[in-house]
Amino acid sequence: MMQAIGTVPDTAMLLDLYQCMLRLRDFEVKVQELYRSGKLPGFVHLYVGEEAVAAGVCAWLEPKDMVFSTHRGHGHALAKGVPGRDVMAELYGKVTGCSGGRGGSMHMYAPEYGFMGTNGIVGAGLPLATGAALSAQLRKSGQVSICFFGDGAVNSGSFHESVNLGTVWNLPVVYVCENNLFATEMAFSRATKNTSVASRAASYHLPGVEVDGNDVLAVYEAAGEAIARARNGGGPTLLECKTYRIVGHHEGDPGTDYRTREDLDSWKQRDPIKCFRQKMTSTERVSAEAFDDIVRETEEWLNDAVEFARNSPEPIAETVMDHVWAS
Amino acid sequence: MMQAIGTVPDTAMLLDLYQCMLRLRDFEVKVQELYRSGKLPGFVHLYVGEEAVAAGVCAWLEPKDMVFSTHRGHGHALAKGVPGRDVMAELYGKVTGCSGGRGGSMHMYAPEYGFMGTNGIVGAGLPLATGAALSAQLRKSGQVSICFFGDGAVNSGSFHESVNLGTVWNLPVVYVCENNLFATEMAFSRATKNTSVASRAASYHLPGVEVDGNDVLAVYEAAGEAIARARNGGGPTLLECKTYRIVGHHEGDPGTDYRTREDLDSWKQRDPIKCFRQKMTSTERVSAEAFDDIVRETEEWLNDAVEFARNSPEPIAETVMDHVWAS
Amino acid sequence: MQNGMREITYVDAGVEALREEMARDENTVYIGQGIGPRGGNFRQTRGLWQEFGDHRLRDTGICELGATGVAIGAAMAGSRVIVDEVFLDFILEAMTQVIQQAAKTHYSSNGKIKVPIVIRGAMGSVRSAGSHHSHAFYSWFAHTPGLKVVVPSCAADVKGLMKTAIRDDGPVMFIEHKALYNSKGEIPTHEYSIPFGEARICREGSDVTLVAVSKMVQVAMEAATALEKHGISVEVIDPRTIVPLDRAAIATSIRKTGRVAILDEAPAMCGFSGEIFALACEECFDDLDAPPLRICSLPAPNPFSPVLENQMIPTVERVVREIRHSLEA
Amino acid sequence: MQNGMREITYVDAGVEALREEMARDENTVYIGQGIGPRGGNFRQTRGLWQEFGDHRLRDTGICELGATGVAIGAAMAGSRVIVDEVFLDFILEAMTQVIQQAAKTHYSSNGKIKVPIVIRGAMGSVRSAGSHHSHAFYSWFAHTPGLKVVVPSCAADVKGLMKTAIRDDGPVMFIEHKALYNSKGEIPTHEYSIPFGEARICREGSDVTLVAVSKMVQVAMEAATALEKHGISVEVIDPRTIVPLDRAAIATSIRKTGRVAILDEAPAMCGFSGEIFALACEECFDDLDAPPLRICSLPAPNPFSPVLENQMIPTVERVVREIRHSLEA
Ligand SMILES: Cc1ncc(C[n+]2csc(CCOP(=O)(O)OP(=O)(O)O)c2C)c(N)n1
Ligand SMILES: Cc1ncc(C[n+]2csc(CCOP(=O)(O)OP(=O)(O)O)c2C)c(N)n1
Ligand SMILES: [Mg+2]
Ligand SMILES: [Mg+2]
Repeated sequence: MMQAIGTVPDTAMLLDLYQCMLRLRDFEVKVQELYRSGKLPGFVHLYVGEEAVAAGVCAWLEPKDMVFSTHRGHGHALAKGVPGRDVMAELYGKVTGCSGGRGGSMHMYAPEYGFMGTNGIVGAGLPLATGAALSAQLRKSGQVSICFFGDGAVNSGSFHESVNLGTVWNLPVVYVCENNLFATEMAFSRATKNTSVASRAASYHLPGVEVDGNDVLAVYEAAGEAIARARNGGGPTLLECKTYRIVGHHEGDPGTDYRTREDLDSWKQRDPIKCFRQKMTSTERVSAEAFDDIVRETEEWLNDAVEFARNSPEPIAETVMDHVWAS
Repeated sequence: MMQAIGTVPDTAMLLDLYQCMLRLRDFEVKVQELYRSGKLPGFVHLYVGEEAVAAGVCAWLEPKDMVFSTHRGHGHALAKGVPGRDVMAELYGKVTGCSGGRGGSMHMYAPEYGFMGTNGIVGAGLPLATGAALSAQLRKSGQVSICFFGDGAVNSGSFHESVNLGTVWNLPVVYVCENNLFATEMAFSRATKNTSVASRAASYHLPGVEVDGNDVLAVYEAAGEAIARARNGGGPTLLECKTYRIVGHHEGDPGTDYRTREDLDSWKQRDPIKCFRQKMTSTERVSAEAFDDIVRETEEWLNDAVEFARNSPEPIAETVMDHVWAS
Repeated sequence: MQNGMREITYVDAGVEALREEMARDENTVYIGQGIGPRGGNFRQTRGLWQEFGDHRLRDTGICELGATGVAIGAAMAGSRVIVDEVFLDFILEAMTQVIQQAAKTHYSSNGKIKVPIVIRGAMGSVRSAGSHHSHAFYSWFAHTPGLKVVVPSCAADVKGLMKTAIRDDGPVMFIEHKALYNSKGEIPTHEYSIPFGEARICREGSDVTLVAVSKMVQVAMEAATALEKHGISVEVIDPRTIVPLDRAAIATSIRKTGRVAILDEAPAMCGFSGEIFALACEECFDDLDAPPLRICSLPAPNPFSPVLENQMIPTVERVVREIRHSLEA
Repeated sequence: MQNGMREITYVDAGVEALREEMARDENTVYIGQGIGPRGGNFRQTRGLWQEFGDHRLRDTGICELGATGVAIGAAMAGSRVIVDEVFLDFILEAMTQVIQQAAKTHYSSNGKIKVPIVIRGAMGSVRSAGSHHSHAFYSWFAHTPGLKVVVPSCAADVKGLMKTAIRDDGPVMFIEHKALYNSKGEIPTHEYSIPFGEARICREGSDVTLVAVSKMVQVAMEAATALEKHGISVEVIDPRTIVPLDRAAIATSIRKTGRVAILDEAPAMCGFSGEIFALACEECFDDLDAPPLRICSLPAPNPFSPVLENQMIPTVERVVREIRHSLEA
């Protein structure tokens, strides 16, 4: 999947990026519908509007590479290659879910696909991803560790301590900040006076890069450089992707008390999937038919995942104590 | 004690600065002797070589202002006006100590002098001082809160979260980093790739200033500006004072396994007290006689403190449960 | 409804206490995430920002360590502070400030520095929140000298104990239960507060004393009703505060019934259930007809699956079964 | 000295276990402050850096939260990790990673992700270290499902249990005592390890069972010697690991003596002493001639003054006095 830096993605890759974004989007819209109709327990935070980040970053990853995610992690899991069935079944709390129903939305683990977990704790993934990179460095495994985190995590001590350690040890990790301007209802500009995340790289002496997180090709290119640097022993990068969630913080939050209709609408205009398709077709790099095929496939893929999850069995009550202890 | 910014300190102030530095030095040298001869329980971290920082900063403080200190805090306590008797008696664990013998070197409290505590936990003073400044802002008390901390605290989450909050809320606090280049045996340059503390202010958008921490007049001037800014509603400042401890990390550490003799000697050449006196006398701003008077007074002051401490009673065993609960 | 009483939710009872105390003393400040304009993730500060403004309701970003330390520093400097961790789980980010600074400073300063702070957080399991958001480790704080620990089970206790907590001159852990916030209860119409260290007999009985706190009091009451049908008379007692603990009231009840069971949402190992167990034997060994019985959550992280979590946390059915079994044995 | 045995200090026993295990598996890494060239604040890694180098002994700045999280992440990714908090007190900076990530991940991932990590820290009071550096809250971790808890009292146990801890596929809290590091003991000359969950009878006796861990085992042994002069025969038992706990061995001893006392450096409230108390009654209620006795530190922060701290922490004299009193009552 790796390509030389700078080269423009070929048509196959353009279609992969589209497919990835579309799957993430359609998956979340379905989850929203299922959650609202009371089919899913727990709480869900949807990735709608931010698909270009996961797609652009994960396009470069090999199966052995490791991704550490957040509370808003369904998209990261799917983009890293976890089957839709495994993710959807976990949201249902079914035994066939990627965490056997023990985890749920914020505790999805699929190491078999290099997916090291969504996380209920903001900032927790930062030291974990850094540590996974340390392990990769020790084992000379050639793995790269990716840490997705939100703007909300930037003000936490976990960010500060982790990025410093990753830099001091020159670890193969990429810190990908999904700056969607809000942490729940808290505007990043209220939480700190420095609203540039990339600029903070100067405090630790690692490269800091800012890109338009709604432009999948921009993310793809910047991520390619950062991942290549990590893989080639060049150490970590802080990559800030400016984006926006066009839904509420979690299902149940209308997401409009603290954001203006205008902002929301203007960001909807910048929908990463619509814009990408529009640009590709108008420049004739990809045909509308090719995109439409993907739309159809994606629908089938999603229906299959939901059917699988719905028809899967619940865990057996008596197994509750299994896996508290390793071996 | 306040002076207009920019004005050169008058002779009285120059003598005050000298007296303060000398008391801190002689006090610690005595503590070293007492500790080595087994007179003091616990552990002590001496301030020898860094006196210009506490002296230059505290010269601007009013009694109502608040100082939050560290594990290396005897000097901060004395500079803020806590009587030598109270500090020395605490080191003896006597009932007359500033913490009644319950605290010791790393738990000295004298709020009656605006001294809000030494601290056994690295970084802990950062949020505490920030909170005290919040209280001052709420009460419109005109107090300024001073936070002394070492280079070792800079890599901790406490630094990151506290400086950000202090800046967001525009609080009357001054963050004074005593960068003595080492945290125990850990060189700051090994603990992080960015060895400038002041430069980190850019991450939070507060003023960052670096000064020669061995030049009491440089500290005095920079601190004056920062404290005036805080007092006048201008918000916090990050003030980095580059200095060096010319003793071990704690009594018992020779302090030479991880630092070269050459470095140590070159820093001894830059002894803040010697250099200041030399400069003042050679430029005839202060007479040698005036300095000598202070040397004599200081000796008496110290002997009195030690006598007082030595002759004070131990706490009564049966009082052990007193003060666990307020009121 | 009794007269002189009115109905209110558990969460609104807390809001009332906060409003009264913040109006009473303008040197009281509230710090946390989403507690300003948003009115709290659980609506636990609804309306307070509109009334007291930005200055006294301090929204922060995600920095529990800094925010909690700031709250403690403000209290040391002379303000009264409530710091809200929102989910008790998030206090794990700030333990060093809670244990090293809040709990120690009054003692280590020989009583010279007071730390009048309420550290608030919602504990326990609710709607399959999962293993990161369902902790019930309130006993840790009881194990820490210098901290008072409040674990209210109903609206009336939330209001009365919150007022006492805010007026206390030392650090108080105020630990509500996420699943109780919307539960309704009756509270007095007049102003009141409830002193710490006074247990409440929730239901009188003669065969066995059932000790529980927080949400488990609900489970205990339902179990008591069910057990009555089996001819077993249960006395349900809620200590309401773990520190200080009303040993006398619990002992008196046990002496009366001769038996005690402890119901806990936390696992048994080294927790609250063992403490009440010890209390029972230390105070009433010769009055006990049988060893105390512990009915606790199974020692596992909280699973997401409702089927699994229902197996883990004590249910009314399980309490009924275990108490019947112990009495028939 | 017995043959096949040799004398070594408690701290060096740990170094030996680490050297053997790090040599055995090059995918084992050690993370902490001052554990590299310096060889550890307590000399607990002396010589390891010279042998295994910068790559496998990772010195960090002061960032327990980050360092502990990094250690957990490395373990999740397939390395074996020892992370050293040095003073157990400093783990308070990193609780969120220990409780939310290390303890939960294996369970929440349905057993797919192992976290083979040893989280090391020295607990307890030593030379008037003061209230910030003297904690003994090891029972908190026992209260957290998913964590094993080791509290060794002698050199032989340190070595044997450290080897088992490093080989364990899950998170293990390895909690030594600061004041024991320089104490000497005998260990086997041949390679060995000690399984978790096996208590050790340190001294046989017939009148009362005295349960203690870590440094309190020393106090217990001295008290037992003193009590013998008063005609009281004490059986001293050291569980060595709190999780898993050897309930059977403790119960067997109590059935034999008919009495039990628990000696703890931690305060009684909601701690280890209550758990052993409950165990005694749950397993041996009818064999008990008297309620279990708890001899614990007084519930205060550790005072600096030796006079005060000596009053707070159980001494040999106090143990002798309280056990005699309980037997004469
Ligand atoms: C340590 C911690 N504090 C608070 C929370 C509650 N919480 C869950 S998500 C969230 C906002 C996160 O914002 P951000 O990091 O920007 O991610 P986003 O939701 O915008 O994708 C908060 C405060 C948490 N989960 N963990
Ligand atoms: C949270 C925490 N971690 C570790 C320690 C142990 N410790 C005490 S002093 C110290 C070094 C502090 O270095 P620095 O902050 O630069 O202050 P300095 O000693 O140089 O004055 C360390 C690591 C501590 N007290 N607190
Ligand atoms: Mg965000
Ligand atoms: Mg330093």
